Amino acid sequence: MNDMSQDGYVTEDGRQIGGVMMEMKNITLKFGGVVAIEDISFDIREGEIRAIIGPNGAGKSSMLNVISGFYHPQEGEVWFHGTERPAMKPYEVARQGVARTFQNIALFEGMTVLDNVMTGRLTHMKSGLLSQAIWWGKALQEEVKNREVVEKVIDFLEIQSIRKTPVGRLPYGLKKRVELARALAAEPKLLLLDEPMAGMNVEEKEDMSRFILDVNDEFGTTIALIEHDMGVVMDLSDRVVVMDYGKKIGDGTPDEVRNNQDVIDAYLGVAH
Amino acid sequence: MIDRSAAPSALNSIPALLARNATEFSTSPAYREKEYGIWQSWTWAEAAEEIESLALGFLNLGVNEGDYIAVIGRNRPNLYWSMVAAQMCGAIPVPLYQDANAEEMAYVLGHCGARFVVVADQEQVDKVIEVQEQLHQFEHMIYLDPRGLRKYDHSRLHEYSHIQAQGRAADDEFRPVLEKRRAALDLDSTCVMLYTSGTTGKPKGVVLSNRNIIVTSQHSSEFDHLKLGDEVLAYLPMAWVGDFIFSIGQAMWTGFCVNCPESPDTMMADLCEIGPSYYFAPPRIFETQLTSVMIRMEDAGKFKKGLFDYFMALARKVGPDLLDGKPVSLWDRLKYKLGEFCIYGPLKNTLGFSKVRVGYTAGEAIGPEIFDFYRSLGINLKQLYGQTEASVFIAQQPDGEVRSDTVGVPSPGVEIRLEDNGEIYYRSAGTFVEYYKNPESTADTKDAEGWVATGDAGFFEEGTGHLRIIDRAKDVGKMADGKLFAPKYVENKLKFYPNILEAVVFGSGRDRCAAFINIDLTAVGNWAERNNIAYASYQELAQHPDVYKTIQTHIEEVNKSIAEDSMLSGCQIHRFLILHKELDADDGEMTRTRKVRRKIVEEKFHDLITALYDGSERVQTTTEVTYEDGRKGSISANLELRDVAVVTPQQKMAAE
Amino acid sequence: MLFRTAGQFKTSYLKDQTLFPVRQDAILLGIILAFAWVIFPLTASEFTFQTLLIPVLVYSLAALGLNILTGYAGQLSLGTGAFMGVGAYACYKMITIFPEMNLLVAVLMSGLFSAFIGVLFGLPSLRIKGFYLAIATLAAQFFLVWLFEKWAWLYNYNASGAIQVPHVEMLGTPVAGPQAASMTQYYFVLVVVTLMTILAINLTRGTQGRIWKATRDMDIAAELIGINLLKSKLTAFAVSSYIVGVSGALFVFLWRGAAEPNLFDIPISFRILFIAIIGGLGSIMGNYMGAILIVALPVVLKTLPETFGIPISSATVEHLNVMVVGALIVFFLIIEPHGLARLWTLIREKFIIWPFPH
Amino acid sequence: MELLNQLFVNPFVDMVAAPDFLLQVLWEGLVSGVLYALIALGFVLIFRSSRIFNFAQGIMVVFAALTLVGLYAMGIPAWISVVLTLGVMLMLAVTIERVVLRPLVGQPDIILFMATIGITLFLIGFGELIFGGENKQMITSELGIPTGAFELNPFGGFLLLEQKDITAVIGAVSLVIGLLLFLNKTRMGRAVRALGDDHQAALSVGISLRTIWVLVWFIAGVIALVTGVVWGARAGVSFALEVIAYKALPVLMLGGLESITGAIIGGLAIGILEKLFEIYWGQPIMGGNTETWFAFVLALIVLLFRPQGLFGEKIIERV
Repeated sequence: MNDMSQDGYVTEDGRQIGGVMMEMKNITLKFGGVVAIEDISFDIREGEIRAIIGPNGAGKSSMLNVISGFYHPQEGEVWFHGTERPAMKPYEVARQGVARTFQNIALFEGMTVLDNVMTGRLTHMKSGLLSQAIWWGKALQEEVKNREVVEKVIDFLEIQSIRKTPVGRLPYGLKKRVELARALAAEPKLLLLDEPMAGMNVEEKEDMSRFILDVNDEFGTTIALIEHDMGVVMDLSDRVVVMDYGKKIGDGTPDEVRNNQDVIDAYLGVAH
Repeated sequence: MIDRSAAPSALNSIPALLARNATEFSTSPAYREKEYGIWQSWTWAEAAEEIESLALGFLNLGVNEGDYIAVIGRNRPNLYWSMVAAQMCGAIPVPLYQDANAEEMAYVLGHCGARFVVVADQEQVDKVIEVQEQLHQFEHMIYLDPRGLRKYDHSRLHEYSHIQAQGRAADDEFRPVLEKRRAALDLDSTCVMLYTSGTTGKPKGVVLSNRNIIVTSQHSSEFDHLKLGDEVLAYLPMAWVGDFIFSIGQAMWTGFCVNCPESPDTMMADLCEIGPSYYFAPPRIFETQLTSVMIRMEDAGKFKKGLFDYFMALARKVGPDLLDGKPVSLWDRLKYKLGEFCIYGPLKNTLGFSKVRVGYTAGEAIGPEIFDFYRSLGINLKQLYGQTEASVFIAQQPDGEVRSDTVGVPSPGVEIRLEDNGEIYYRSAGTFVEYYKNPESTADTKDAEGWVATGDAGFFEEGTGHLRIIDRAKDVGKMADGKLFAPKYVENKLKFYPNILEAVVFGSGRDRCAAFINIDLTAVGNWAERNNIAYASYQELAQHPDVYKTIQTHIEEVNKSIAEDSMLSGCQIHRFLILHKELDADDGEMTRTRKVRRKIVEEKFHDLITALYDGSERVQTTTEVTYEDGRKGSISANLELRDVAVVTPQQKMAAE
Repeated sequence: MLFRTAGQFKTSYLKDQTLFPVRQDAILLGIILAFAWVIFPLTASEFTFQTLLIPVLVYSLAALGLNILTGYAGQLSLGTGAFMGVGAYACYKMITIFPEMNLLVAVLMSGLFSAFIGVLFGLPSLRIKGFYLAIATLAAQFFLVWLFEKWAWLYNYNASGAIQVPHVEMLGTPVAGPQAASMTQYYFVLVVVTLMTILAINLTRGTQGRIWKATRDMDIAAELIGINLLKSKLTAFAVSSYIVGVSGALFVFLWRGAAEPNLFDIPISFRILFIAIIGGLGSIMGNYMGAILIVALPVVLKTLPETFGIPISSATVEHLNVMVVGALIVFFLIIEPHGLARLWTLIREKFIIWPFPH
Repeated sequence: MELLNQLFVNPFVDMVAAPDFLLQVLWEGLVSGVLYALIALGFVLIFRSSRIFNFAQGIMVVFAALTLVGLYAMGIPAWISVVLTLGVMLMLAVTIERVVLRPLVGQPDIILFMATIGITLFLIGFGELIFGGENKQMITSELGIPTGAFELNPFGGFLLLEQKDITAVIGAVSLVIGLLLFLNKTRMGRAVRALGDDHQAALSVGISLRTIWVLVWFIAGVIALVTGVVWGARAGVSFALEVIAYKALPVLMLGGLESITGAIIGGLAIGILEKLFEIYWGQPIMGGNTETWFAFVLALIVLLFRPQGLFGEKIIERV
């Protein structure tokens, strides 16, 4: 995508995409002897929907985990908002405005939907232990202020009717939506979605796609998502990185990628 | 009493009432809406401010006197406000059914020539945009919920809050105009125009004046002692006259609070949270609620079930009498108190009826079992008889004189006259002005002295003076043997069975009656589950022999009860079939208010009707259906027809 | 059936997030408080104070502390007894060094010491998880108890090696030591316990509570949504040990009157753990239920045979008691692994939807 | 300075000064180490097969010993009592599986852990109720365990090896060998081991989970009996023995909850180290009795650097 000017580009549906927000430079990640990611570079731009696809075991999830600071690559640099990101703990990354969802749902089963989504606000909570203990002053204001934000998200994702249900009781599809809600509540600059459609039926997939697009449209949130289901990704995303066996084999607009021979070969290998 | 606190002369329009409330009840809640998880509330003062700034915004947008402003969406305070704001500007609000499809909408908007449309959200916006080419007067659309509308062309599209903001900004510029327009309103200026989805033909625009609405509201409020501090849940279509009277007329008159649910699927929960003191629901809703109560109780443990049955029996025995203040033995009173604690109270609580002081049902006859069920719980549920043209109220039941088979005495200020064919005529302050752009229909229904034909047949009971409705006047026919044929009467009796959702009875001019049945998927489906009967579709379940058996027994019971009344004994059903599809408004078989369109049904299913009378065992048929998204398709089925035992009426008459 | 929720609607988030959104709950609590504050004290005998009321309060407070660590933050600890000990010894030293010190202040401060020790032993929790951590807490248990024994300064070098609660007065009335009246002590304990409970409730229902629960339910996800796990766990250890420490001080000063090191040995740690678990992990109310059960049980077991006039040696009672407690634990775990508190919530739900079964 | 001396110089000086005594200490440590290892083994077996952290293991030791002694006291010949005791342990295993494990299967670990604590209490109460709480003599000679002692004179010094300790070691070692043979050679045994890795594999061997559980708990019972006998022979039989059960815990931390070798090596290591520490550091500097905590603190420190224990393999966290 070198032809692309530093100040972004315009998508088919006329959205203005900004400059580079996050850039991965020559990332290499190993587990012991196993190489999960090998010398991969790509960038994510302000306001775009960026997809990372590839067959199972291509290293997509590992890449996402690198972005969210859960894995630390042995080689390569992660640049965020124009500065190199030092190796930091996942929670520090989250506080920089990177929120994510998980491939196998990682909700807090012991809490209600509302509380789960509230945890998304933790990065915005500042009140001290004492103030909380007496349930007065700052803590209380925060509680209310953040509840307001959270309720907006709940309304946005249309989960009002399950607001006070313990997440344990929810069906799979709804859980996925609650997880998205938790991530949105953080008002992230960059939203990472790890296989948001995994294990969903057709309508659920359609709903989820709609929500992802709405999020990007309403809040202008930059989104990076992983999917191995090509179809969905191609409709959703502005640009796609294709991985296979830890290597990058393609990068470009959905169409460019679709016609990329390596990609086609890689996908012929896996059943769909 | 309110009307004494301010001279009625001053209160000659809804905006005038609003002004009164804003000063006199400034701090008491006027509107609540469940949004973002809590009940957002507005006092009368706040509501008045919101409405005025919207009105100013309207003026700023160029609303003229006599303009028509359509309002489309689910019950939301802002939409009620937009109606009042419209009135302030001297414009006429026209609420539409939100579930109306595009062409229905196109017709109404075109017919009233709305220059402005206020809608709830993207869905409605899309509908209007879809048809706006056909609308010549249409100019601006105002939406409430901006979600998904960012990318739309905003040359003719405005956000509600922005309009208000502009209004506030342009206050000093338009305030005088607003005052002038408001002052110009009087009892005879038009208050609202409501489209009746008549049982036949295109909808008609019923023009109602301030007089109609305000006087009616005053009378009805006094009749039921409605007062400040009452709570009502606004969940019925805003386009329906009832909702307008309850949520605007009476609310404005008495100053009670209007509560709007968060969304259709949380309606029941919201009902419980609010616990209204004044509640209206069509029989259908009471029916479904009762059904669900019974179904849920099915799974209860032995003890609980026993307790429930025992106390319900007791309630059926003494409950209504207690409500009507009739004498009840002390022992029974005590037992009832106990029941109140163990069953009735909790039950009312879970249904959200704990605080209902006045409850009404209307639109169709309600099953005695259903009606008595709620009455026996101690809920003051009453019936009223009315229609849009009358600003609702024609007849209603005073406290203490409540029965399931009458619709009560003429409402205050209403005169009723019966033609010799039994058709009911009325005349009152609520009588509508005219059908918009439709003088001939106006002439047909309303004569020079202002008598309006209801099209229903009925009679006054000796002694009580209560009005009893038999059926639509034109539907009350004669059988071949000259016996009276009142299909509605029979159908209602049938529909009182939880398993039967709809019934259509034929027999006019024939020698015997036959019926179509729609089974109730909830009730029957639940039954099927418990007897683990597998079924893929409504159609499959409907044709199940056991289902047929059950329905047959129901019909036979009905026949018995009909036979007791020698006048109608001819209406017993000899043969029936269970329809392969549910009658549906989208297919035009019903009105939006879910009344059966007999004519259309007869045409559509003529083959089935013939089959019912030519004695064939089964019949093969194909029917066209419309899906939610408007696509058309067709389903075909092979239906069984069944004979039913009938009772020969006792020959009492012969003796005389 | 007692719960009539219709018409109880919330018009602000504050109202929506109050402790008792349902009015009837508040009423119920009111009744309980009335019993705790008025009726029991007026009616209770010396025996009841000493064998039921005060122990229940002290134990439930300890369990509350443990519950914050284990039930809310998900860090299993077997060293509660030792931390009670720290609180007790700290309080003892303060009172003996500054005889003029206000006992209430001393008690509340003694918690700080155990909090500090708690954080110290909590440090490994970031790297050590689950049972390994549980065993690690045993290190605290054994080491501290050993310290109480060997470090004579702690018990002011007195021959017995035990600490003896001195006579302490507040506002002229003896609150600790031989002359203290049970009722005074009861109220003293009640005040502290009430205070601690309120603080605990507030901490667990708000931000911190969510942080802890998140750590408990899925620590990896918790860290990825921005929770500093170490901080979260250490706060849990600190708060928990603080409360436990305070309960330890009460335990010795307001109830036992004297304490040998082995009093804080592993049996009491387990006893507290039982209370927390039978009461219900992740619940405040549960601790009281659990405490009532565990404390009342032996008393019942002891008094029952007597009432039926069955001669039974105290030793046998002791053994029976241990046995029954053991059996009960298994029994309760089987019928409701989430404890009495959960049992109550289930019953309550049934009441709310009564007469419907679901 | 003085302190540093005491900590880092004197102890070693003493060791060198009296090598024979050092040997004696090591021997003592070894013996108790063997016992720790045995108990730890019981833990590991049960944990591997059912994910249960069996806190009752220690009590089972005492219970077994008590039963044996108790039965003998009733006049039943020693060896018959042993057989009967084994029977009791089997019954115990069956009961636990039926009454506790089955209803609780699938519950969170901590719940099962609590259950085993419940069992612990029950057994204590039960045992004391029947056999009384007072300390009893283990029927050593009756079981033909020699009571004498060998005297050796290494480095011209003097080393005393009690024969019952030797028997203990031999017994323990043979038991372990037997166990390993069972686990590796028999179908049952392989099932048990497979269970640790994954249930399906285990079930594919064609043995029901329940059978395996009963079996494993029975094995744990046997281990308990042996441990009970040898330890009882040294310290007498009473619930005071319980404490040695706790000693097995740090062993597990070191060795890892699932590693059999870990349990054995960890056991020996801790046995020896804590003895050394007690003799050369504990008693002179800290007033002794450091065995109560030394093992734990040691394990804690080790774990800080190897969270997976000495023998567990590194965990890669996934999301």
